[in-house]
Amino acid sequence: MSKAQNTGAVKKFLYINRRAPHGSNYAQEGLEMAMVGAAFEQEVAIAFIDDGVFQLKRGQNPAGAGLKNFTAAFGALGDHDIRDIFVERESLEARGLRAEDLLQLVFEDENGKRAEKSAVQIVGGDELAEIIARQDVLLNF
Amino acid sequence: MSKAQNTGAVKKFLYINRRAPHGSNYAQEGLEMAMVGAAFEQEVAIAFIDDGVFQLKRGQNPAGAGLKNFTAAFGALGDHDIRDIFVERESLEARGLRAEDLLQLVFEDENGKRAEKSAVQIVGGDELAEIIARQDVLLNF
Amino acid sequence: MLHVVNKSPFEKDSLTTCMRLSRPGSHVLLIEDGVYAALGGGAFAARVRESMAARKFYALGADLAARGLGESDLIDGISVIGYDGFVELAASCSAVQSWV
Amino acid sequence: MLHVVNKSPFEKDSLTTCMRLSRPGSHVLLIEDGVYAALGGGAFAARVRESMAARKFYALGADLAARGLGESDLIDGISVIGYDGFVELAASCSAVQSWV
Amino acid sequence: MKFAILVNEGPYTHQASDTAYHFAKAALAGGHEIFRVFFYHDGVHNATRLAAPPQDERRVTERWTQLAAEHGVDLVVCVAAAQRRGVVDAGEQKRHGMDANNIAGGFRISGLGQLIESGVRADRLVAFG
Amino acid sequence: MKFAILVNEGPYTHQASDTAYHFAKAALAGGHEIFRVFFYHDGVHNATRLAAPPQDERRVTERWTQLAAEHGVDLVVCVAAAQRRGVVDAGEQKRHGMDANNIAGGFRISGLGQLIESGVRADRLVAFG
Repeated sequence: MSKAQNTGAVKKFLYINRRAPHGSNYAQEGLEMAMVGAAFEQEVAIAFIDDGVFQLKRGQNPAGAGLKNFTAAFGALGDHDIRDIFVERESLEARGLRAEDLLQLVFEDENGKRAEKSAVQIVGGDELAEIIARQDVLLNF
Repeated sequence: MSKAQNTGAVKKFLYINRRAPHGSNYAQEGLEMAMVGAAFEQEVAIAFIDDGVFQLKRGQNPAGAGLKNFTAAFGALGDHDIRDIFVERESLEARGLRAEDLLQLVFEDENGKRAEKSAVQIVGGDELAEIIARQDVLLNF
Repeated sequence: MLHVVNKSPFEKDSLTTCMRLSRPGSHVLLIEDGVYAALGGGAFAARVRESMAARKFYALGADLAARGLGESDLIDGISVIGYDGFVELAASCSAVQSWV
Repeated sequence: MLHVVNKSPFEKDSLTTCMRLSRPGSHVLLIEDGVYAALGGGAFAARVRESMAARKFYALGADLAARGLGESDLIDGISVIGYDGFVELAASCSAVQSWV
Repeated sequence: MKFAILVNEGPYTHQASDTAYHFAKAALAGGHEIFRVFFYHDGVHNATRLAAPPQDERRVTERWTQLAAEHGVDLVVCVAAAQRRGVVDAGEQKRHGMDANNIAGGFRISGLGQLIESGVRADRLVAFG
Repeated sequence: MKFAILVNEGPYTHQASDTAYHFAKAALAGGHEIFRVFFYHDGVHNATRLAAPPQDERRVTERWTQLAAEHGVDLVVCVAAAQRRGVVDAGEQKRHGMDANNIAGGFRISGLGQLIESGVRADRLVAFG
C-alpha cells in the first residue's frame, strides 16, 4: 500500500488496546486510529492486552444489541501494512481463551499475495514489556 | 429541617458511593444528590463502599490540584436529616483505613443541638447486604 | 432483589462487590461487558460458581452474541435471557441495584 | 520509560498491568486516583513494594493532598513530586506510557 | 408495571444508553409503562441534536426523540449535570446569555427532583451506567 | 523540549483534563514548548462553549482558550470523535446542515492525522485519560 504522507522522521508507534469491545467504543476508535495511522510513514504495531484480547474473539455478532460489527474490519489490518500484532499470553490465559478462539488475521506477502500465516503474535508479558520499552509513541484505547 | 415537597408514598432510598473523590466528579454529584433528595419526604440513607470510603478521608485539600473542596459539605449531611450513613468495614480494611481516619460527621439531636456522636456507622458486608436488600430505590455514584 | 453487573470482572471490581453485597437468594444479571463473568474458563469462574450456590445468575443473550460467546462457553447453570426477560426479571424482583 | 497510572488499583486493573508490563528500571508515576496505590497500609502495598525493588515510584503531591494523604501514609521510598517534576520526568524518560 | 429509567453515560462512548433504550422498548412491548427516562452525569450527552454519527451506525439521540414522540415518554435531562457539560435548551440559553442551544426534540431540562420523583412514583427504577 | 498532550476524557466527569492543563502550564513555565493539545474520545467535550459550571468551580474550557491565546498553543479536536459526540464548529455546522455550533474560542476541529503528527513532531506525547 502506498504511504499517504511523509512527515520526516520515522518513529515507533504502538497502539495499545486494553478494553473489551462493545461495552465502550474505545475498541472501535482504536481500530479507526490504526487504519489512519498506517497511512503515515511510521513503524506501527498493535498490542492487545487485558480485556483488549476480547476484541479479537471469533464470532462476534452485535446486531442483536443494535451495534455495528466493526470487528469485521480487523481483517483489513493486513492491507494497511500492519504486521506486528501482539497479543499478551497472560491476558488470554486469565480469560480462558486459546489462540484458536481468535480471529485469523493475515497480511500480504512480498508478492502481494495473501499469506496464510497469521499476523497475530502471542507473546509473554516479559517480551511485551521489552517491546513497549522500545516505543517512541504509545496510544492507549 | 422542613420538607420541601410531599410526593405521597414513602420509600427507602439508598445512595451508594463506590468511587474515589476528585479523580471523577461522581462523589461530588452524589453529595449534591443526597442534599437535594433529603428535601423530599422519603427515607434516605447513604452507603460508602469500595473506593467510596476514600470520600470520607480526613484532611482532603484539593486546592493544589485546582479542584473544589466539596468534601467540606459532608458536614452538612446532618443538617439535612440524613442519619444513616453506612461505611463498609471490608472496604476500609482493604485500604488500610481505620475509623479515626474518617471525617467526623454529626447530626442534630431531638433538641436541635449537634450531637457529638458520629452519624457514621461502620458495618460488615453481610449486614450491608441486608440493608441493600431492604431498599426500594438505589442510586449509584 | 435484582443485581445487575455491566462491567468486565477482569477490568473493574463491580462483580466482586456485587457478589459480596448481594444476599443469598438474590438474582444477578450480567449485561454488556459484565457477560465476560459468565465465561467457564476464566479466572473468575470459580468465584462465580461459588456465588451461584446461593444466587441465580442470568446473562443477556444479545450481549453474549455481540462478544462471540455461545452457551457452550458459559458456566453451567447461567440462564440466557433477552431484553424482555430482563424487563420481567426487574418487574418480579423487589428492586434493582446496578453495580456500575 | 515513564509509566503513568491514574486509576485506583482497588477499582481497576491498570496498576497491576503496569507492574507486569514495565521493564525493570522503569519509572512509575502515580497520579489522580492512582495515588491510592502508594498507601502503605492497603491491600496493594506488598505488590507495590515488590515492584519497587526494580522500579522507581513517584506520586504527584497535589493529588495526594487532594485525597488527604500525607507522606506518613505512603510506602517508604516513593518520591513525591509536583507538576514541574512530572514534566522533567517525562522529558528525561525515552517515552511516556499512560495506563488509563 | 411502571418503570423509570436512569441513563448515566453518554452515547457511543459507553453501551449504557443502548441497553437502556432496548430495555425501554422491551418494557413498552411487554405492556409496561415508562414513567420517565432521566439523563444524569455524562448521560446528558444523549440529548444533543448536534451529533452526526457515521451513516452506518445507530443514531442514539434520534432514537430517544422517536421514543418520546411515539410513546409519550418523558425525557428529562439533569440541569446541574447539563450545565457542567454544555447541554442547553432555549431557557438555559437565555438565562446564561448564550448564543446557541443544542438540545434535541423530545428532551427537557429539569432538576434532580425529577429523579427522586421517578423513584417515588415508578414501581421500579432501573439504572444504566 | 517539545511536548504534545492528548486529552481523552471530558471535563468535570474526570480529572484528566485538569491534570493535562496543569502539566501544560508547568511545561511552559519550565521553558518547554507545547506543540499541540489533541482532544480525543470524550475529551472533545472540553471544547464546548455552552458549559456553565457553578460559579465556585474551575472553568475548564475557558482555561484552555486562555492557554491558546496567551501561549499560542494549538488546540485540536478530533473530527470523528466530535461528530459522534456533538461538538461542532462553523464548518461542520454547514457541512451537516445544522442550525447551531458549540465550539469554544481557540479550538479547531481536524483529523486523527494531527494526532499522528503530534507523535512524530513532538519529542514526547503525554496522554491523559
